[in-house]
Amino acid sequence: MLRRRSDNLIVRVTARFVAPLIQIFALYVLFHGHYSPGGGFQGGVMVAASIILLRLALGHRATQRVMVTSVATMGAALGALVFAAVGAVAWRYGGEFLDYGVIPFSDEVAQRRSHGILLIELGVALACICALVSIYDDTLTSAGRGEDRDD
Amino acid sequence: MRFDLLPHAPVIVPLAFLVGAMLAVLGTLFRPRWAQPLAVAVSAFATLVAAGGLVHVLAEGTIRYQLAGWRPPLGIELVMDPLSAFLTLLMAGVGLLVLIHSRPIVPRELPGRETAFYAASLLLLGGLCGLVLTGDLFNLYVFIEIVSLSSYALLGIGSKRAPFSAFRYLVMGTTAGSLYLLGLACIYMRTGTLNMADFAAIVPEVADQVPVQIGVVLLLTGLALKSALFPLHGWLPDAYTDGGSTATALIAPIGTKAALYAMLRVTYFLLGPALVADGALVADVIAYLGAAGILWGSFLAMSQRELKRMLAYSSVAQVGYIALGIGLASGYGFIGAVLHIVNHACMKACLFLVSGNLRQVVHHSYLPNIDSSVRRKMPWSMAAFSVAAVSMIGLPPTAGFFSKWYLALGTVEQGRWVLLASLLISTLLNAVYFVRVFEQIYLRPAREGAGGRPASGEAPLSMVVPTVVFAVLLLVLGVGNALLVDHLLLPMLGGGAS
Amino acid sequence: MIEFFVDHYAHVSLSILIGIGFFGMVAKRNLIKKLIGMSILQASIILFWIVTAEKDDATIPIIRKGDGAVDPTEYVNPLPHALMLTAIVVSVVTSGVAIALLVKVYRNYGSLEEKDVLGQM
Amino acid sequence: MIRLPPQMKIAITLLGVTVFGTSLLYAISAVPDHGAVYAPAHRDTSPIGSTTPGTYYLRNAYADAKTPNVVTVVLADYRSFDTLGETTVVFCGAVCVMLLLRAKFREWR
Repeated sequence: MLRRRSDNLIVRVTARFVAPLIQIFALYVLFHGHYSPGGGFQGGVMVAASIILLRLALGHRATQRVMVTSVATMGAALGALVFAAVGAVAWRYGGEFLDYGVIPFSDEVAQRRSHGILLIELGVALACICALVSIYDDTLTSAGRGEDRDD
Repeated sequence: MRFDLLPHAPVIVPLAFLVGAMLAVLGTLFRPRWAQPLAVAVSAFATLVAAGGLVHVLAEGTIRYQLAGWRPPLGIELVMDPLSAFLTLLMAGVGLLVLIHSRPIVPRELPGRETAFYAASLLLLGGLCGLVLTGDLFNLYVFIEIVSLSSYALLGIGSKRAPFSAFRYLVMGTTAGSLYLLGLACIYMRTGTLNMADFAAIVPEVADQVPVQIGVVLLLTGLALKSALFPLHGWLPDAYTDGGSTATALIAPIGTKAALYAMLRVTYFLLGPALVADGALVADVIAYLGAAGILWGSFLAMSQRELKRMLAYSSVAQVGYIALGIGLASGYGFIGAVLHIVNHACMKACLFLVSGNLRQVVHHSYLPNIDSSVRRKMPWSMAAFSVAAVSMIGLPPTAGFFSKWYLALGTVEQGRWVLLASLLISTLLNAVYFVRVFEQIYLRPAREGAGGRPASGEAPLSMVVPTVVFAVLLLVLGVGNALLVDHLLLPMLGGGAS
Repeated sequence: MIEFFVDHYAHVSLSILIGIGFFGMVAKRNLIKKLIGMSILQASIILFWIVTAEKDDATIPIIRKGDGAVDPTEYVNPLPHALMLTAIVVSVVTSGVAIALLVKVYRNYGSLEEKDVLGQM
Repeated sequence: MIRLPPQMKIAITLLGVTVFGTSLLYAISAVPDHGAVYAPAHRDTSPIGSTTPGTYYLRNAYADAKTPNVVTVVLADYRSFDTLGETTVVFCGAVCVMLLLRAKFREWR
């Protein structure tokens, strides 16, 4: 499947042109999630979509330098770990798990919560980007291979 | 700074498994050899914390852990009462023993995939612990999905047929999840809450409204489908037979039981037995489906020639026992159901581990080819098998007897002779299919050429020890079940149900 | 009767959508089509939740003026939206795992028709 | 297993789906206050007097977390444990697909 990559110049140039735009907009969606519809998942999915678009247009090998597959898998773990770590930091300051109100980002409790939300949204976005790219890579690159029978 | 671990036990146990899975991927992606020790270490830690949590709960009462510091109807709470603490310990402990047992199997069955396998196993265990502990109906759904996703993947590797069986399981499991969510939407529409305790308090006010009733039915249907209750059990035997040894040993004993535990919570603690008895139709349906599942599963198990497939069908029957206990909606039914969840986890884990030992040593688990040479080769495994089988039949010194005893008491108390008859008949059927195996292991002479080097073929120590531990646990649970009932189950009945 | 359909047009169309999803999952013989039926079912249930959040003449739950009292009747209920974000992610990931399983099925049997796969068993 | 002819199976499925959809609609038709601001899920308190979360969030989210987008606050603060579970689900999906399909881990080094 997809072994013969069509080498269409228009597709390649368009993908390379559009992908950064998608990523910029994704950053807006991610960081503006406090004030408008958006947040970690939505932004993360958009970044993942831009990377997958590049993979589709330019081929799997050529776009490994955008994100290596094994790094993507580990990034998914790291993103989820960031979330859990922010939650665990609250223990350090005597709060319940995930209670950002006790973490001294600032003096005001509500402001602390706002910063805590931003931090975990970043973790969520990282996990989302990396996990989706990892799923895509595994599905695509194994589909054409004949080896690796299980029995 | 001093950090007191035990008051945080409800969140630490599931979190340890989930973080363990993340660390496994981060740390051992290129060193698959380290995945198993890491997984065992994480489960050992979680088991210890769960045990500590149980002691803490018994000494100082239920822990209601308010996540993010928000009081319950607003935030999510985790509830560690004696029952859920004990079941968490059960999940973590069974997981620990099965993961120890998997050491020689996984590199042989899945070379090069150890990291992913152990990460998925840890996610499964974390999901199970969270599912048992959570006090929030939507959080329950999230954990159900974590458990289901990792089960699909774990069962999807194995024999050639495994991916197809796992896909059917996935379709069924997703339907179940969707039904659960739909039922929850109907309930949320009329109550506005997702917290279990809050909902239980609101229920008497809204119980006569049609959307709530239909929502509860949808909720229970989803959980029944997840737990393979009788007419909805079609996906189970194939999925369990085709999966790998360790994956099955991990999922069969505790995977479906978690959904049954959720069902138990919904019926006994959310609706309350009185309410179930008022709308007795729901309870009756669950009880009679359970009885039908007992008979159907036992009959089909009798006609199987492959050990794993026989155990898979007998799982359908065991789910039936627990559902029968839930459907009785009485004190005895509750005790019987919970005891059977515990006992069945130990018995099934023991039996599946023995089947894994057989595959490791004699490379098959095909019943007609088993004879006394196997017993001479693997005395410890076969002894454990015998104990577990006796417990499955339900003979007195072992744990299996007592759960059936309480279930039978419950049926007699309510004068439901049909249910009692199904219990007794299935005991006979169980006896038939296990005694057949006994006859082969102990009496059938070894075939020519098979008895070359007898006493040298027992499975490696890391496999035998967990198997034997489960067998011993069965005896301990059998002897000590009065303690369990007095200290864990009766307080639960007094507090939440009646 | 007509009034009921007009009042509950969202629920009526969602019930039909749920029915289509179930039908696709049970009756279709192609595994990919089963998967599509599954996705339709999940999407319709997510929409069903979103409909429970609805209030007449209310807008999205983003507070417009910062301080001072908020009038809850101006904004729709935020809880179902937050829950359904979780459900959406779950359904996406489920589809991903399902496709991975189907890739394996195709590799082992060379077909995605249930009939062919069952025939080879 | 009983093998039914395809038409029969489709007919049975259609019947089942119709019954299911009708019962769902029946449940919905018993909701008189759909979309009304006084529906139970949108009130301030439940029949027994406990706080109804949805309305509490609207009233207090900005004061609690200085964030106008209430859905973000619910997702990442009030019910953050759900979101942790959800992130774990995403991670779990990556692990599951890796377990199913990735043959050689060293290949992508």
